[in-house]
Amino acid sequence: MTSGTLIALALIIPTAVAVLLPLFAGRPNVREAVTLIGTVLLFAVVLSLLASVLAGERPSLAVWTVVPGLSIAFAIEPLGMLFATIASGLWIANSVYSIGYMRAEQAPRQTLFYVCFAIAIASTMGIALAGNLFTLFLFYELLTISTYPLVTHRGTEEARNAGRLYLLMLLGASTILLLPAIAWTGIAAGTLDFGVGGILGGRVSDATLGILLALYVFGTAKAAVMPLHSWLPAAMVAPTPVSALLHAVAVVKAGVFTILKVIVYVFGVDTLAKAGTGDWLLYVAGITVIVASVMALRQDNLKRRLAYSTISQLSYVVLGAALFTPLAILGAALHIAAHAVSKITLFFAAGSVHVGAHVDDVSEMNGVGRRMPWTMGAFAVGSLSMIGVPPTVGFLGKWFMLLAAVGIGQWFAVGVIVISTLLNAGYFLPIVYRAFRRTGDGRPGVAEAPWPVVVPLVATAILTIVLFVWPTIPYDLADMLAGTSAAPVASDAATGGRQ
Amino acid sequence: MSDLIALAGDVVAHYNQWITVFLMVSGLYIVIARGNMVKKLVGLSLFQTSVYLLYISAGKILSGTAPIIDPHFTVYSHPLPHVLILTAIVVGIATMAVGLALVVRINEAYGTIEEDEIFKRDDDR
Amino acid sequence: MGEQLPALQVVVPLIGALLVALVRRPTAAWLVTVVVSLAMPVISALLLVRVLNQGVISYHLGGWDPTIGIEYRVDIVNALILLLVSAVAAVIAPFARLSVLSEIAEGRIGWFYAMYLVSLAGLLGIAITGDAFNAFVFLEISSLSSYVLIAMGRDRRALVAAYQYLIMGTIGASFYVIGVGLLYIMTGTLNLNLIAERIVAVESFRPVLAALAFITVGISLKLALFPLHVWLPNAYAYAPSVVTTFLAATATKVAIYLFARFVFSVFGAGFVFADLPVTPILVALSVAAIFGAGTVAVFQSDVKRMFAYSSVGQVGYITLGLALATTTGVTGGLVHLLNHAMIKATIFMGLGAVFFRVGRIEFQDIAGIGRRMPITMGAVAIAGLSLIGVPGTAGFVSKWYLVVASLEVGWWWLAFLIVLSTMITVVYVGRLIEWAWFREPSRQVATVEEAPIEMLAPICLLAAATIYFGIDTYLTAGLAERAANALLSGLR
Amino acid sequence: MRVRNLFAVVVLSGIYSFLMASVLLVLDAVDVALTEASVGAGVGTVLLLGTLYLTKTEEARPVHSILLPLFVAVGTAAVLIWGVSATPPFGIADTPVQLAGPDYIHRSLAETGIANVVSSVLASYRGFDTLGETTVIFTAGIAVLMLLKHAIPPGPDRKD
Amino acid sequence: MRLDVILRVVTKVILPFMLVFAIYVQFHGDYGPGGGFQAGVIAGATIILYALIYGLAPARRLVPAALVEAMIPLGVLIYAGVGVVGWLTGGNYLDYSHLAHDPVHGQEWGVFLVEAGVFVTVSATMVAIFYAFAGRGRR
Repeated sequence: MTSGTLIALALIIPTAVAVLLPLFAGRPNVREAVTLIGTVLLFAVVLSLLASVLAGERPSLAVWTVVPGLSIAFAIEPLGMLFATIASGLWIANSVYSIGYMRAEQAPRQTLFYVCFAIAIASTMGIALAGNLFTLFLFYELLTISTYPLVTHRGTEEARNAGRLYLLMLLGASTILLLPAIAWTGIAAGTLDFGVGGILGGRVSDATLGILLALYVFGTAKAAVMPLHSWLPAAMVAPTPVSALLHAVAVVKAGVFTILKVIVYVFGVDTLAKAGTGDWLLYVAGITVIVASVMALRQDNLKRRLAYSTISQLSYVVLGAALFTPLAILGAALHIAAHAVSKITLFFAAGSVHVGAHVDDVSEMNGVGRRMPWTMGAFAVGSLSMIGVPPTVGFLGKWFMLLAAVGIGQWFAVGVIVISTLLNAGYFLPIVYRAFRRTGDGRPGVAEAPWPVVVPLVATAILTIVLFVWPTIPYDLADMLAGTSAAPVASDAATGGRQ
Repeated sequence: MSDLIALAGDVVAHYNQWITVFLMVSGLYIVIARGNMVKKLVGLSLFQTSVYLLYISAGKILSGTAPIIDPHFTVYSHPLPHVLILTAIVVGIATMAVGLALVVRINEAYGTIEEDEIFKRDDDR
Repeated sequence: MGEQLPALQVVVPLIGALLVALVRRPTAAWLVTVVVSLAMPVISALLLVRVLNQGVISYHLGGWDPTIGIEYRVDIVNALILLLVSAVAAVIAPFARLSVLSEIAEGRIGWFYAMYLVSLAGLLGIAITGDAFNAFVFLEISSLSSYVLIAMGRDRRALVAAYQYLIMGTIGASFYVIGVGLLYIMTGTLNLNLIAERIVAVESFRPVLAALAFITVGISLKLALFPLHVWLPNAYAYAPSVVTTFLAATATKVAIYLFARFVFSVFGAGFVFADLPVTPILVALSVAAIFGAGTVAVFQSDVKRMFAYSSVGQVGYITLGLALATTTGVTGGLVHLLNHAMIKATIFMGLGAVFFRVGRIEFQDIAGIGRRMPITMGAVAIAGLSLIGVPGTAGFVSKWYLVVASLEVGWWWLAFLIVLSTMITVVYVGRLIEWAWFREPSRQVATVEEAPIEMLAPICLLAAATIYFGIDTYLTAGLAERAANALLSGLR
Repeated sequence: MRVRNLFAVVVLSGIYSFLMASVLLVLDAVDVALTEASVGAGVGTVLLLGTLYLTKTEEARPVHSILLPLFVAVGTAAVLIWGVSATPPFGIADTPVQLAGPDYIHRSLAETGIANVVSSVLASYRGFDTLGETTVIFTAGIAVLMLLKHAIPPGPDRKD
Repeated sequence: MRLDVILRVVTKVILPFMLVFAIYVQFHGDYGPGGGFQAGVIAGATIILYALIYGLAPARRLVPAALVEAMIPLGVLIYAGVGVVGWLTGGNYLDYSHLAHDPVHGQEWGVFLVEAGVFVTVSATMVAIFYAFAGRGRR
């Protein structure tokens, strides 16, 4: 099977799932089976792509030219491959989890839920494998729209308001800022294809670079860089699986992924480093990290606390990107992977507590750990990873970023990383402490959630540790990325960006 | 100033179009200013007739005669404007007929043909 | 018969209307309408192919040469418009039967279809003719028929809407005739092409400028250019569903074509845009339309009325593109002309289907309709996304052209306004989607079922088109660009 | 002075049509004069009277402000005067308009054998316009029938 | 009452002359002012006058509404039909030149038929509109 076919399959499989599901709306078991088969097939396809990428290939697929200058094309490079692998892999865990959660909840309109979910995954694949800015934008918007029904899923007034905010902020930022940025790039650079070493180098003035960077960063509101973060906590009204996959993995990662990819393949790390007009990003990201962590401290609702933690963790990636050095880029890429597995574990655990103990607030979690050891054990692991304590994968990303910051003497970044680490500890460890050390007020019916809920979160927790011990795959991909970003001259890997 | 005078001179020279302008203004004024739907339509037809003279007088040759071939005459006024205006007249009366029919129906539905009252009654519902 | 195509394009629907008026049996009338409507796109497609192959087609009615007779003149621009109008008509015709049965009194149905076909013939006549006065005659044909079609709405406000449209439409037409008269006085011909040739040589430009003013204002009344749009919202809101769909998709578009034809081909793009401050004025009005009408749309309680106001705003995008008078800009305008026709046809047909089932079209009456009529509302939602300009839909293509066009001329603020305005669209489309899916079904909605297949098919076809033309843009953007160049080259 | 009785308005408009017809006659437009007399004074008056018979004959006090209409009307007039006053003077033979005039005059009899050039232009040279004109009449007829033929129960709320 | 009688008698006398005049205007259109439209108006006016004097019902008996409603499209159909014949005889639409052995006669025929079509539609429309208004009744 040619790599082009594989790329096509990576998009077709989830789409096909979305199309098939309504046919089995009446028979939940068949429906869920279709979903699971789809997830596994997709992961297989992505893995085979991964193999070829690790082997140094850069598969690409040109589909269609909409209008001259706007073409739908895919081209895999290390970062996208990393993102695709994470998303498709975690889709499996998440699907199992969703089945357990949604059934335990007896949630309404489950078919719509799974359909939108599948479309969202397809869009995520599109974003990850996009070969040019237009394709990326296309699937970026598609992701927003396909996840809107998931956010609004409960249909309550609160959910509707969250949906409005979600739609307006994400669509608004992307159309008002991102779209003009893309058009401007197209006019300035003459192409929208991602290119190794960037496509804007030498084409526009340094000032323009700064403005464009701003348009891109704030245009991708999915990255939740302040002040465009408020949609994320609001979106937590969605069912937990949605929060888990979409707001720990797919949607928010699509945001930081876009920023990272644009910095590396549109601007070019060296170009920005030389221009110096992009340094403000470092401070915006740093402030976001700190402020979001402080706000997380003050949240009692567990999911909201996780949401704010997500905001700060996302800005870690942006921070790493904003250092404009290969090593930091490597760290940022690793952190994307690290945060994905850790945060999905935490969300899974939160949902599990909701199902098993009917508890949503931190203040009520006393002693839950004793009744739900697996869940809270996994939660502990996730927390450590978020703080960045070995032996969890969270350590790696932070470590490389720290090295990079120290290496170029960026003491602000160093300070941010250190302080935020303390803050993370400040808002995660108390939860673990309450859960295990405090004695619960003996609330009846607190027991471990059903196995489809527990198994995935344990699995992801284990993965969090495994990736620390054996980080080869994400490290190699991140290293390739850093390598390409270090080599502005078009090397043989340069074909990765262009198709 | 001088070109204003020149303009004035031109205006005087085109006495044939004064009626056109006068009819158009008064017609347009009635259409917009009046609230009575029948009167609006009368004003509308007035406004339309102003167009007739604009065309016809443009085709007129002072020494000429009606464009009906006759060995006694050599100079004829231009027939084409006449044809166009024939069409225009028909269009005008057709519009008026439809408009009046609408007015009758509106009167049945609202019990009035004054625009302001009609809008008031729709807002009340 | 190939060289007779231009006449066929107009005469077939006309004769069809006469036959319908003679027969008057509802079913027979509908059948004739369907047959005629389906024949239209065939003819216009053949015309388009001929134009693409052998250039401009000139057809002399009655065999008289253009100096004394009437000429039909088809170039790529109006070939495109003809195809649009015919295609829309062809899609609506099958949809019409049930909708008309439910909304029009039994005894009037025959005449209703007659008027519908007359209106169609009128619009096609405007689009195809190369004669200024002939355009006026067919303008009146289409207008008169659309007045009565609108008046057939079930709400009594339809009558008032029709009356207001009649007043403003007639004023507009008269302005147009005055303008044409001035041109005739200065050039001695009514043939658009000859006017364009002779206009460069007239001794005094004052009458020509006055003519430009009168014609522009006259046509602007017809195409509902802000602030001359006041007749449109009520007319669209209270007209029968079929009529709303037809007019929203075709009438304003043909008026815009006529406007473009005069400004670019007759007066000459160079003269109008280089020597006169037309661009700033038109851009200002367009932006005002986009934001003003869009904002008003957000606060409507009647869904049809909301999208009627949206139409006023969308016309703004088209005129905006034309006003830029660059290849990209005019292309964007024309592309949006085509796309918006498809989008609004889908939306209004979908609302027509909802009205057919529910009998009302206010927001609170159709709450939760998306769960009862998923396919219909799904199609409407797709069209809505296209209206917003989501990438992958037709709407995005036009937005892209407009943004790029304004960046090309260095008006980044205009590009910003364009993208900013999409948020208004997001708000009112999102409002419909929210009411349709994320509210508990209302009493009227709880019992309805999905629209019948003969209504669904056309709706879904058009919805699919809005997606298809977001991916394959040869028919829209490709041809529109050639048309734009044809227009900008001034003389055809 | 403002006429409130609409009957008077109708009568006046009828008289006005006759005046217009005579002016047209002076301008050599005999056909147009005949038509304007029959249509304006005849048909139009009958229609208006019919409408008044079916509706009201008194006009209410207008509450509209006169500023906007005045502004619009005067503005339009200004543009028209400004434009028209630069057109060729009245009644001379060598104007652009007269370019095609002789064509019609000379060709009519030879090509169509019709002495009344207006008729030949109307029915043949620009016969398609006249087809459109007839269609307009057809449309108007059907439109009025659609609106008025079938009696509907009266009362404001007969709809919806 | 006597006045009424006089009116009836006078009308009876006038009506034929009006119709004759209509016919005259119709056919004299080629040589003097007049034509299908004007003739149609006069003919229509004749019927309307009859209806005004003798009442609506007798007029409807004399000229049934159904007939009038059929005549409205019929006239245009005649007109458009002549154009179609122009096609069939190998010319463009509305090209009368081939309707007879030589173009001039063809034109004369064409104009004659076309004017007839106009006459039919115009007269019928006038009567139809009058019927519609008169039959409405005051509310």
